[in-house]
Amino acid sequence: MDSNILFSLFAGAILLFAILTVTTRKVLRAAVYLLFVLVSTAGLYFMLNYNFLAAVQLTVYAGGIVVLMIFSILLTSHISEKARMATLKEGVFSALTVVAGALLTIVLIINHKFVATTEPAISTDVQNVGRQLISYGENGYALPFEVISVLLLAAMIGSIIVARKESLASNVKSTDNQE
Amino acid sequence: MNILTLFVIIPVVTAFAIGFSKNMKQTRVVAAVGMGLQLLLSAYLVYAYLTERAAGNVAEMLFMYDALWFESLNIHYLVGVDGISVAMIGLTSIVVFAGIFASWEVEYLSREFFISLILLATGVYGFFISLDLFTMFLFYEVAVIPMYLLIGIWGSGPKEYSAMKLTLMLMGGSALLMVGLLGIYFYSAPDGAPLTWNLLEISKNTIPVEMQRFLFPFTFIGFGILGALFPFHTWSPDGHASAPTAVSMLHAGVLMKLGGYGAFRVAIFLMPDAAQEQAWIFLLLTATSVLYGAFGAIFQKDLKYINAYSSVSHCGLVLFAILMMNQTALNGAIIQMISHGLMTALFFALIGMIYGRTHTRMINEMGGLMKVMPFLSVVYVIAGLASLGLPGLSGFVAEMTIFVGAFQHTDAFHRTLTIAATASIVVTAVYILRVVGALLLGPIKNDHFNHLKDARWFERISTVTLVVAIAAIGMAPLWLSNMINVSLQPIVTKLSTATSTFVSLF
Amino acid sequence: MPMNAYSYTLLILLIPLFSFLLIGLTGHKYKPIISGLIGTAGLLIVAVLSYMTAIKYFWTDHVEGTAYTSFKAFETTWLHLTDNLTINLGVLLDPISVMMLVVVSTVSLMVHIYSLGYMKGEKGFARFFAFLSLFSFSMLGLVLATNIFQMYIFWELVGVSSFLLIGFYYDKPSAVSASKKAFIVTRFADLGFLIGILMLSFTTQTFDFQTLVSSDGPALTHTGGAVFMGLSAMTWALTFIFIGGAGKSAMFPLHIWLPDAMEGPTPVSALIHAATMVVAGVYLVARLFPIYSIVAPDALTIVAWVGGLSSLFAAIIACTQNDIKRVLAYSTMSQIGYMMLALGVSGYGGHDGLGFMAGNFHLFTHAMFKALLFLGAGAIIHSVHSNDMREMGNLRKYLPITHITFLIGCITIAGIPPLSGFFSKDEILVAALHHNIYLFAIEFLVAGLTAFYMFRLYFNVFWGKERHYHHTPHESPLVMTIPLMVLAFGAIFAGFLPFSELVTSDGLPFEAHINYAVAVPSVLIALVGITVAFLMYRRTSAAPDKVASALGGFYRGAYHKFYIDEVYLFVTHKIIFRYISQPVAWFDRHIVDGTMNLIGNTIEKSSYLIKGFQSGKVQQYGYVFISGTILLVIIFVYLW
Amino acid sequence: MTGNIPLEYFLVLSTLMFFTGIFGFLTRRNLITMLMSIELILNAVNINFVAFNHYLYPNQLQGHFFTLIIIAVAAAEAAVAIAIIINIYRSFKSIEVDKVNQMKN
Repeated sequence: MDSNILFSLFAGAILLFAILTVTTRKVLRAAVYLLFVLVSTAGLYFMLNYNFLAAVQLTVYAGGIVVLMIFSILLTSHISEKARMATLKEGVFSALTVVAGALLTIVLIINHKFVATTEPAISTDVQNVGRQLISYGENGYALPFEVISVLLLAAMIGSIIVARKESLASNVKSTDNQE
Repeated sequence: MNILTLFVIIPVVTAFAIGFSKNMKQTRVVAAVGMGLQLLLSAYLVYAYLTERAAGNVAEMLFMYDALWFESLNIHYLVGVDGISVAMIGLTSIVVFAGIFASWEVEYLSREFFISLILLATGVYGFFISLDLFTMFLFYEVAVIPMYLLIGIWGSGPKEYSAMKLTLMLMGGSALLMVGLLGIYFYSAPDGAPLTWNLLEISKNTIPVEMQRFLFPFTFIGFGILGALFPFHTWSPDGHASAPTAVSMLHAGVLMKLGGYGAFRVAIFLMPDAAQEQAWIFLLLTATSVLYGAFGAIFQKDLKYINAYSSVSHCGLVLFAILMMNQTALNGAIIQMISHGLMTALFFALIGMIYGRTHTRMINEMGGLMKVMPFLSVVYVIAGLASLGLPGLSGFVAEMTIFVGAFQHTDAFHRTLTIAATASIVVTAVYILRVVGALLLGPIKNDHFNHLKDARWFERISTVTLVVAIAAIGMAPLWLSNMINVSLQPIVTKLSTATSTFVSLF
Repeated sequence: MPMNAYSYTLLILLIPLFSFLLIGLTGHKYKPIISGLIGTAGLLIVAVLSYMTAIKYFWTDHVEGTAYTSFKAFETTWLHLTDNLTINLGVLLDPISVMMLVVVSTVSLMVHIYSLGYMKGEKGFARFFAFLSLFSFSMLGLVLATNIFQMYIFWELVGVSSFLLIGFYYDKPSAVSASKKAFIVTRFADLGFLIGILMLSFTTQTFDFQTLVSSDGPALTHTGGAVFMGLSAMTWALTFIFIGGAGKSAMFPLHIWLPDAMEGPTPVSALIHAATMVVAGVYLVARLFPIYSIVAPDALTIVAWVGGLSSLFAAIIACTQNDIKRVLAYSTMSQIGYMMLALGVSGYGGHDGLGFMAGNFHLFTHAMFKALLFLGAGAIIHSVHSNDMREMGNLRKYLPITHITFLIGCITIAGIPPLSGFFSKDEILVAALHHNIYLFAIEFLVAGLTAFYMFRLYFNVFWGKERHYHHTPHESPLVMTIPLMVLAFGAIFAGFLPFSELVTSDGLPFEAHINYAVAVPSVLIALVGITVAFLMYRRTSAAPDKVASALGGFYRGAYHKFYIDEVYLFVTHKIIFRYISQPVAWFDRHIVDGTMNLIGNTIEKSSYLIKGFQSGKVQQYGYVFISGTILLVIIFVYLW
Repeated sequence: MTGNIPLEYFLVLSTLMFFTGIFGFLTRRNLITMLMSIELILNAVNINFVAFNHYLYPNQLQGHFFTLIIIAVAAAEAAVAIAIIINIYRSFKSIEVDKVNQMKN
C-alpha cells in the first residue's frame, strides 16, 4: 500500500476520533474514541518502523490507561448520562483560540527549514532498543529507566493510598485523638 | 560578643525560651526575666557609653560592629550607637519591661502573646542599633508585622478592622520609605564609587539636591506615618483603642518613636538641603498635628482615644522640632520622644488596668475612682501632670527645650508657628484635667466600683518603673540632655553644610 | 559680702521639699497628726531661717547709705539649652526676694499651725499637709528664682499645688470644677508668660534676672528691633509676661478663677489665694520692673490700667456678695489691683520709684491682714458651718478673739491710721496722683468701697440679729486663735517698717513722708464707707434692699459678677468645644479617616472587580494561559 | 516504509491533535474527559518526538526513549489522577470541575 494513503488513513482517523473524543457528550464513547486515536497513533509508529514503541503504545495506552478510564467512568457516572459541556460562549472563544494557535504553529512549522543529520541511521529493532535501554555507557538509558521505574512505583503506591476508602478520615481521627 | 548584638539576641532567646514554656506562669516569668535582663543590659549600656565618652572617645558611633550579609547589594549588619540611640534603647527597655508586667494576666494564648510582643521589641531594638539603612528597614518591618497579630488576636472592639487599618497604613509608609531608601542607596556614593547603605558613609557624601527634593518627601512621610504625621495619623486612634494594653504601651511608647527617630536620622540627616527647602510644608502639617490632636482629644469620650489623640499632638511636636533643625530643638525632640514614650506607656498601662476593673473606658460612665483605687489614681494624675508639662516631670523638660530651641530660629515664620504650637499646652491642660476630673474625682457614679481593688504587685512594678523614669528625667535632665547634645554635634555640623535656605511664608 | 554666708538659704527650699516627699510617700503609714507636725516643724525652721536672712540682709550685713545689692546665694545648672541660654536653679537674694521670703514663710507658718486645728479630723489630713509643703516649696522657689525660667518652673508648680489644694475635697463636684477652672485659666495666662519668656530670651539671649535688669545688660540697652503693630519686641514680650502675672494675680479679665477657688479649705485660701500665690504676678512685674520702666513704658501703662480697673471692678462686686469668702476673694483681687497700679504708675530710681516701693509695701501689709481676715473667716465658718453671711449675726459674743482680730483686719484694710494698711495704701495713692489723675480717682473711690464692703461683712457677721444656729457657735481652739493674734499683731505694726529704706526700685533708700493732702481725704472716705455700712448693716433693716433696688440693673450686674463667667462659659463651651473641638473630632473621623477608608474601600472594590480572574477554575486559567502564550509567541516572532 | 511523506505532515498532524486536546481541556467539564484531553496532548507530543527522531536524527534513539518515558509517566499520571477522581467522587458525588471548589468537604 502506498505509504501516503496509509498515512492519510491514520492521520484522518486520529483527527476524526480526536475531535469526536473532545466533542461527544457521552463519556464512555469518548473513551472509545480515544482508544481509536491511540491505536491509530500506534499505526503511525509502525509506519515509522518503531515497532517496540508501537507495541508499548498499544499495551500501555490502549490496553492500560483507556481500560482504567473506562472502569473509572463506569464507577463515577451512568452510561446514559450526558456530560455537561462548556457554554456556547466559552466554546466559541476556546475554538477561536485553539484555531489561532494551530494556525500559528502550522505556519511556523511550514516556514521552518528542518535540517537532518547526515550520520548513518541505527537500527530500531527491539534488540537494539532493549540494549540501549539498560546500558549505561554511551547511548545508554539505564538511569532514566531506573528513575521512571521508581516514579511508577511511587505513582502506584500513591494511587492506592489516595483511592483507598475511608483511609483519610480514619487517619485524621487518630491524629485528633493524640492531641 | 558585641554588646549591641546582645540587644537583639536576648529577646530572640527569650522568645525561644517562651516557646518551650509549659504554661502561663512559666511564660510570664521567662518573659519578665528576659526583659529584666534587657533592662539591666541597657542600664549597663548607658554606663558603658558614658564611660567611653568620659574616657575621651569622640567617635561618632561607639561599640560598632560590622558584618556583611548580603554581598551583591552591599548590605551589612552594621551596628553602633551614639547618645541618641542609647537614650532610645533605654526608653525601649523600660517600656518593654513595664509592658511585660502590665500584661501579666493575659490568659488567652499567653505564650504566643509574649512571643509576638518580644518579637516586636526585637525589631525596635534592632532598628535603634542599626546603622545600615537596609538592616534598619528590615528591623522596622520586623517590628511592624507582629503588631497585626497582636491587635488582631488579643485586641478588643473592632480589632480586625483596626489591625488591618494600622498594618496597611504602616505598610503604605514602608512602601514610601522603601522608595526613599533605595533612592538614597543609588545616590549614596559619588560617581564610580561603590554604593553603600552605611548611614555614616552616606552622610559624608552629599546627595544631589535635585534627588534630595524628590526623595525627601518619600522618606519623611514614610517615617512620618509611623510618627502620626497629620493627615496620616488615623491609624493611631483606632489601633490604640483596639490594641491590648501592653501593645498600646509599646506601640505608642516605642514604635511611634521609630518614626521620629527615622525622620531625624535618615530624612533630615542625609538630605538637609531638601529638608530646609520643604520644611515649611511639613512644619505646617506638624503644627497642625500638634493643635489638631489636642483639640481632637478634648472631645473624645473613650480614654484610649483621648490618649491616642494626645499622642498625635505630642508626636507632632517631635516632628515639628525635628524640622526646626537646630541643636536645641533637635535635643528637645529626642527628649520629647523619650518623655512621651514613658508617659504614654504609663497612660496606656493605667487605662488597661482601670479597664480591667471597670470594664468600661467611657469617661462619662466613671467617676470617683480616687476613693477606691488611690494608687492607680495618683499615678494617673502624675501621668496627666507629666503630659501637660508640669515641671519636675519629663514632659516639661522636653516641651521647653523644643519651644526655646524652635523660637531661637532666625526666621519669623518659624517663630510664629512655634507660638502656635505653644498654645497646645493650654489645650492639653484642658483635656487632661477633664479626664482626671471625670475619671478620678467627684462622686462614685457606679455602685459596683465600690468593690474594686487597687493595684496588684505586678501592676505596681509596671507603673512605678515608668513613674520613676519620668520623674528622674524631669528632675535631673542635664545628664540626658548633655548625652544627646554631644551626639547631636556631628549631625548639626552636617545640617549646617546645607546650602539651601529655609523657605519662609513671610 | 561673701557668698557663702548665705548658702544656707538653700535649706529654705529643701526643707519643704523634703517634708513634702516624706509626708507624700510615707504619710499613710502613721497617724495623721504626725504628718501635720512634720510639715509645721519644717515650716518653722524655714521661717526662722527666713527671718535670719532678712535681718542679716537688711541690717547686719548692710552698710548704711549704700545700695542693696542683689546676689546669688547658690546656683546650679539644671538644663542646658543653647550656648547662651541655660536654665539654672538657684537662690537670688535682693530686697524684694528677701521681703517675700518673710511674707511667705510667716503666712505659711501661721497657716500650717492654724490648719492643725482647722483640718483636724479631715480624711486627707496628711495629704493636706503634703500639698501645703509642696506649695511652700514652690512658692519659695518662685520667690528666690535667679532667672525667669526658674520662676516659670515654680510658677507652674504653685499653679499645680493650688490646683491640688482647691480640689482637696475631690469628691465634691464644685471643688473639682473650681480647681479645674483655676488651673486652666492660669494655664492660659501662663501661655502668655511662656511666649513672653520666649520673646524676651530671643531678644536678649539670657534668662538671668541679674543680667536682664543690669543697666548695661542686653535688655536695658536693647533698642530698635522688630516693631509689630507699633510696639517694639520688648514691649510685646513684657506685655505677654504681664498676661502671665495677671492670670496668677487674678487681674481682670483673667480673675474668674479666684472666687471659685474659695471651694478649697479656708487655710488654703488664706495662704494661696490671699497672701502669697496671687501676689506672684505683682512680684513678677516688680522683678522685671527696671525693664518695664525703662524699655517698655507702654507695657507698664497697661499694667497700671489693668490694675486700676480690676480693683474698681472687684470692689463693686465685693459689695454685693453674700458668701464671706467670696467677698474676701474679690477684696483680694481689688487689693492686688492696687499693687499692680502702684507698680504701673511708678518711675525708676529714687523718689520716682515711690510706686514701686508702695506696691511692695502693700503686698507686705496685705499679706498680713488678708491672711488674718481669711483665717478669721475660717474660724467663723468653722464654728457656724456656713459661708453665707445672711445666716450669721451677732457672733461677737460667741467668738470674742475672732471678733477682735477680724475687726483689726477690717480697720487695717480700710486704711485707718495708724494700722499698717493706711501707710501702704496712702503711698499708692500719692504715687497714683503724681502719675495720672484718673487712676488716682479710681483708687480713691475704691478706698471708700473697700471700707464699705469690709464693714458690711463685719457688721453682718458680728452684729445684727441673732440667727438660729444648729449648735451654739464656740470659739476656736488656741491652735487656731494664736495665728490670728500673731497676724493681727503684724497687721497693726507692719506699717511702721521703714519700707522706703529697704525695698526700692534701684536699691537705694529714700525718704517717704505722709502726704496729708492725700492721706486726710482717703481716711475720710474710708470713714464714710464705714459709716454707711454701719447705718445699713448695724441692725438688720430694709435699707440694703432699698439701695439694691434703687441701683437696679447695676446691682444685678454686680451681683452676677458682671456676667464674666457666662462670657467665658460661652466662649469655651459654645465656641471652643462646639465650633473647634467637635468639628475637629468630626473632621478627623469623617474626612481624614474617611479618606483613608475610602482608599481602602476603593482598593477592595477594585479587587472585587478583578477577583473574577482568580476564579479558581482550572479551565479558565488554562484558557488565559494558552491565549497568553499564543499572544506572546505572536509578539515575539512577528512583532518584535 | 515512510517513503516520501514529508516531516511537516507529521508535525501538522501532531499540531492539530495537540490543539484538539487543548480544546477538549478547555471545554469539557468532566474530570475524566479532561484527563482524556490531556492524553491527546501527550500523544501529540509523542508523535512529534518520534517524527523528529525518525527524520532528523536517525542516528540516535533519543526521541524514541523520550516517548517511552512519556508513556510511562502518562500511565502513572492517569493512575494517580483516576485515584484522585474517584476519591473526589466519593466526597462530592460528582466529578465536574466547577462543582469541586472546596478543599475540604
